[in-house]
Amino acid sequence: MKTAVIVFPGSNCDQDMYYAIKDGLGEEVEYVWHAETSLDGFDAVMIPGGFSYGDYLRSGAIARFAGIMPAVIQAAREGKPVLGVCNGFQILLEAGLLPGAMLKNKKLKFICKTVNLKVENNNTLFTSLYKKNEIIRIPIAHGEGNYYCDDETLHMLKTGGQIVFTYDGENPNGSKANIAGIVNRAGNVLGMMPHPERAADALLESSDGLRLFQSILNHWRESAHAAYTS
Amino acid sequence: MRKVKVYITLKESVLDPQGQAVMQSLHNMDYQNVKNVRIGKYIELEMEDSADINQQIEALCDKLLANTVIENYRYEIDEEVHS
Amino acid sequence: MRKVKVYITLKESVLDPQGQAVMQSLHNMDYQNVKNVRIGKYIELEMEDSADINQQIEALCDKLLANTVIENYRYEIDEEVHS
Amino acid sequence: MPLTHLEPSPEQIEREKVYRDMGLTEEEYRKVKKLLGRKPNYTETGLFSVMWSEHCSYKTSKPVLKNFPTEGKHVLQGPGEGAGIVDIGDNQAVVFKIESHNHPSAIEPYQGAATGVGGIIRDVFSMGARPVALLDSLRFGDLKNPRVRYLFEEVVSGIAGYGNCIGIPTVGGELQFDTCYNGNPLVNAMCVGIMNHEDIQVGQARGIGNTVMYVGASTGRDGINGATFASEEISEKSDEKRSAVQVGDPFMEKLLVEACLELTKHEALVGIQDMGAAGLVSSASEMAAKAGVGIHMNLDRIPQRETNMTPYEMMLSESQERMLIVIKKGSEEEIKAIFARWGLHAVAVGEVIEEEVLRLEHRGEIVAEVPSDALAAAPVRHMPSKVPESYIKNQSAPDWVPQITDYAGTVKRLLSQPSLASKEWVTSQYDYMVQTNTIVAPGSDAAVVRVRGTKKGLAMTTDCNAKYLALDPKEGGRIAVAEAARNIVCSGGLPLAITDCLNFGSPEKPEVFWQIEESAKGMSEACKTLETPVISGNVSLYNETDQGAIDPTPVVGMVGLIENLDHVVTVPFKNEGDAVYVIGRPTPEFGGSAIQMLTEGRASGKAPALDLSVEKRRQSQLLEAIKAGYVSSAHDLSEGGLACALAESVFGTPFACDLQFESDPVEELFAETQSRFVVSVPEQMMKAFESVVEDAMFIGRVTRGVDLRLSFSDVTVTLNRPELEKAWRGALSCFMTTEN
Ligand SMILES: Nc1ncnc2c1ncn2[C@@H]1O[C@H](COP(=O)(O)OP(=O)(O)O)[C@@H](O)[C@H]1O
Ligand SMILES: [Mg+2]
Repeated sequence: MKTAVIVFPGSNCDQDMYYAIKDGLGEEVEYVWHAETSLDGFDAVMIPGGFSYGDYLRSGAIARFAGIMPAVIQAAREGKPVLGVCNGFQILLEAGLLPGAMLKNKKLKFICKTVNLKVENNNTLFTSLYKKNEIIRIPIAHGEGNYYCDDETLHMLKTGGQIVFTYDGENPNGSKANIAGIVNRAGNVLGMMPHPERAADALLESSDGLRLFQSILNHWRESAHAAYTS
Repeated sequence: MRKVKVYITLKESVLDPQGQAVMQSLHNMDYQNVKNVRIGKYIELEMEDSADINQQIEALCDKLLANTVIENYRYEIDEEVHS
Repeated sequence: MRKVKVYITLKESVLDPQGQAVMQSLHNMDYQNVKNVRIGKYIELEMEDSADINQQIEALCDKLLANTVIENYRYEIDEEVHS
Repeated sequence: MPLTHLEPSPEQIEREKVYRDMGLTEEEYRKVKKLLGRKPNYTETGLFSVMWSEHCSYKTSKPVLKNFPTEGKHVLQGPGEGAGIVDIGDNQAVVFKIESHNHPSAIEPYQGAATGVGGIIRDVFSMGARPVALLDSLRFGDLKNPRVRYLFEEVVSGIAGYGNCIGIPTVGGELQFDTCYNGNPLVNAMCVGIMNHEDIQVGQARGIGNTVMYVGASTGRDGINGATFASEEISEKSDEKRSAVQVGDPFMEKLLVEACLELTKHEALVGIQDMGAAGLVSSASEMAAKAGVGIHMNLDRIPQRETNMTPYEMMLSESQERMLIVIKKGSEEEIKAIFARWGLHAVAVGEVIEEEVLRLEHRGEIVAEVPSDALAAAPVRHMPSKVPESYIKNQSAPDWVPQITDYAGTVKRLLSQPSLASKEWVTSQYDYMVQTNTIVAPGSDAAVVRVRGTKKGLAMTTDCNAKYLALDPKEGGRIAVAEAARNIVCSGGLPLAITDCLNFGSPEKPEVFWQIEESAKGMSEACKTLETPVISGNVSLYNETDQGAIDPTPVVGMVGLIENLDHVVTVPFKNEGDAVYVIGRPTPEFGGSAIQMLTEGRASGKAPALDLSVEKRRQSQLLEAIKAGYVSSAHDLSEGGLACALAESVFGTPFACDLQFESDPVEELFAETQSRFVVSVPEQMMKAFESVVEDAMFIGRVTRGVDLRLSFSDVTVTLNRPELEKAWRGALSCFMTTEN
């Protein structure tokens, strides 16, 4: 599996994502500069965390106009796994690949800590290696992770099984319905505020994030295999 | 060149954590008589005048300056500026 | 109750990194004709009317809403609101 | 017209003593005249006044600093460049430095702190290193004071705002509260970087004919005269001087870091330096002076944010996120291309010339010309020093011993003092995990950051107990270094070197100058014995308000090398049944202790005594035991003594302990006797551990449960973990949460 990690000016979790895939997962991975226009040859696309364009104006607002974004949207349409973490999630929202928007954290402060997440839906290509309702430990680090959508959208997310992760216990940022991560309707675009790439190494506090990457890999193997046999 | 002023506010239905916090501290500071604090953005810019300046500004706002999922905007076009 | 609108802007000589970044991206998006983008805050609030409402608003702004070391503010008091 | 026609003429400057308002003394002005062989014009007077300010020239602290030990077998670069460098093997090196931003933070706390972080990061990447960690050492006044709470809240937000955005984890630091910092907070930031030996850069303008380029943000009228301002006491007057506060742009700096690190690999790069205090003047004149050359600069080419800037304003501006580089002539286009990829402009603004002068051209005229080394050679000031009355009184005072009946209540009260309480309210606002190398997060003795691609780690800490220094600056200086080393050792690291930030009051007061001299002596002694040379540092004087000077606060930033990450040890107990040891016996030393501050409200008497040879022996033996794998947990005893150290060892765990002592309970629990540690050791390692660590005394076991039982001959003290933990965790947020 060959994965692209998109690098915007101001991305700062690009290397973390890179190492999670290269060392944690043991798969091929390359950085792709925001000004590129093609993602041909990549099997999965990661939009890492950070402060693209300084988070100025609104987080993700400027990044979504980058040269690479049409290719990201194309990859999403083709059904390739697209994962946006933290600022990556914010960019996916601004780009309209996922519904909703981000507000400042309820207490207005940046929060960095490892939190408990509940796996609401393990029937996605990102979460197949987790158990349903399993509690996993994943770090968060954000100032604007207070997910907002209108009630209609929320209803759609709920009925469509699009809510993948919720905060278990205390909701750190005030997000609607405790949402920590959602997928698109097709299930191949995941946006989440917590950082699985910060929990993909035995030396770090948790390695619960690794199974998310392994799930993607399994999915790829199965679909590559399916493509081969058909 | 025209000076353009853009006002961006959160939609009524969206909770404004910053506004809430400011109101709370105003109350703590003994300004109990302040209510409904809402915090938005105020953007000033300069732009060449043109026949379609309104459309241009609206395009800017829709695409970049405001996130219409949660925000509303309005704008004013001011007098000619010389620069 | 009166509706008060407060406009907070960075002092002219103070660097506005946000405004700069937004202008840069507008230029990249082919809005070359936009200049001098400055980003400030726009605050709406409601307040009991009173004889010294101006002083009260100024106190609020000086103490909390604006950081007068780097920001200027101005305000408008709107029509009566019923709430 | 070069806009200089409105400025006072050289004659007027002399006649009306304009130089005095600009910060030059009579004597200094005379020296400038002599150096130039004529009267300086307005721009030139400005250049000298900032470059000869205390902040840029160290004119009063130089005689003190020169006694620091700066050499050691691993040191690759000592003081003098942007940051110091120490070898860590495998062709890699660690780069670090600490710097103060106290005065800007007192005026505009968010931006003051943010730009402090930005500045120290530039110092590290300008050496060619990738910044891998930040630490912040903070001091504020009494949290009951609303202005202090505002300063505290905004400073922390500013550090978070900058560090989080740029993506460098803030992994450690300090936070202390004392009324002496009421009007004058201390905001010191330290940055640590890692590099390969061949990438080491210098801030030198070598090679006649080479091109001087300007990169980064454009120049505005920010912080003009900031450097002179930092060398004055904070007073009403400073309000007027804060004309344009410097605003940090971490996004711009992130681009600069990446572009400059790419540049570092380019053979055309000759020298690089950041524009810190006194911006263009200091970077240009220092780069020229160090290489024994001159620079001709055309100010019309300086990217300007505002219109009609004068040469004076451009040269003295402290706009942030700017670098000056010297490159081989002819490679301008290649260099521009590197920066352009990151959306940055690199502009050729000058040339290296043979004649050793800084020559400034503006609108077709030469507007200033001064010898390059003259600016960097401020006349050293030898200040008188005098032993303060208070020191003499404290030295001869009878020893103070606390009277304690309610042990458990006292421990709880100690742990809820803001200085001793959990710092989570602060650290949770810092992204301490970005870069995914943080092996030990804030909350243990030292933070540990992995060196990716190796088994190694770097342990890092900042320390300074100013109460000890207030009583005895020399002893306190020794302790600051020793305590930093203890924190490194407890984490499994070998102390390598220190950086220091000397925060003091006005050196013009002989008593304060004496404090500076004595602390430096003490620090030097400890650095020598503990083999941790001083590789970089910063001085911040005039930390005074009309309430008086701050306590002497020379903050020590130390980095240690962990050979193998398997050796990493942290504070909390790990296993039920582990043996608990205390290394070192207590003595009735309570001067400047947390218990004295709690019960008396002020420090008095003698600071605890430190025997450096004992310190060194215990540290070496403990490190040996840790590296041999004998140790489950380790924690040094610092503020609050053994009582607080034990509590910290059980917080966040399901454990307690059952301990027996033959000593006096007040002494054992609350004295701040130096060179002590609490360590837990697995049963099967006890023999081996005891054979290595001479002064270790077995005192009991780690238990599973909530009550810590401490038995003394005539009293048993029971401490309830959940109760203490609640007080400790909640204290800071209790002060800071304004909601009713
Ligand atoms: N301002 C701060 N920023 C980051 N970390 C901090 C800060 N203050 C304290 N810490 C962290 O909290 C822990 C306890 O600090 P401290 O009580 O000063 O430890 P010690 O007494 O062992 O030096 C350390 O891990 C330290 O790095
Ligand atoms: Mg310690």
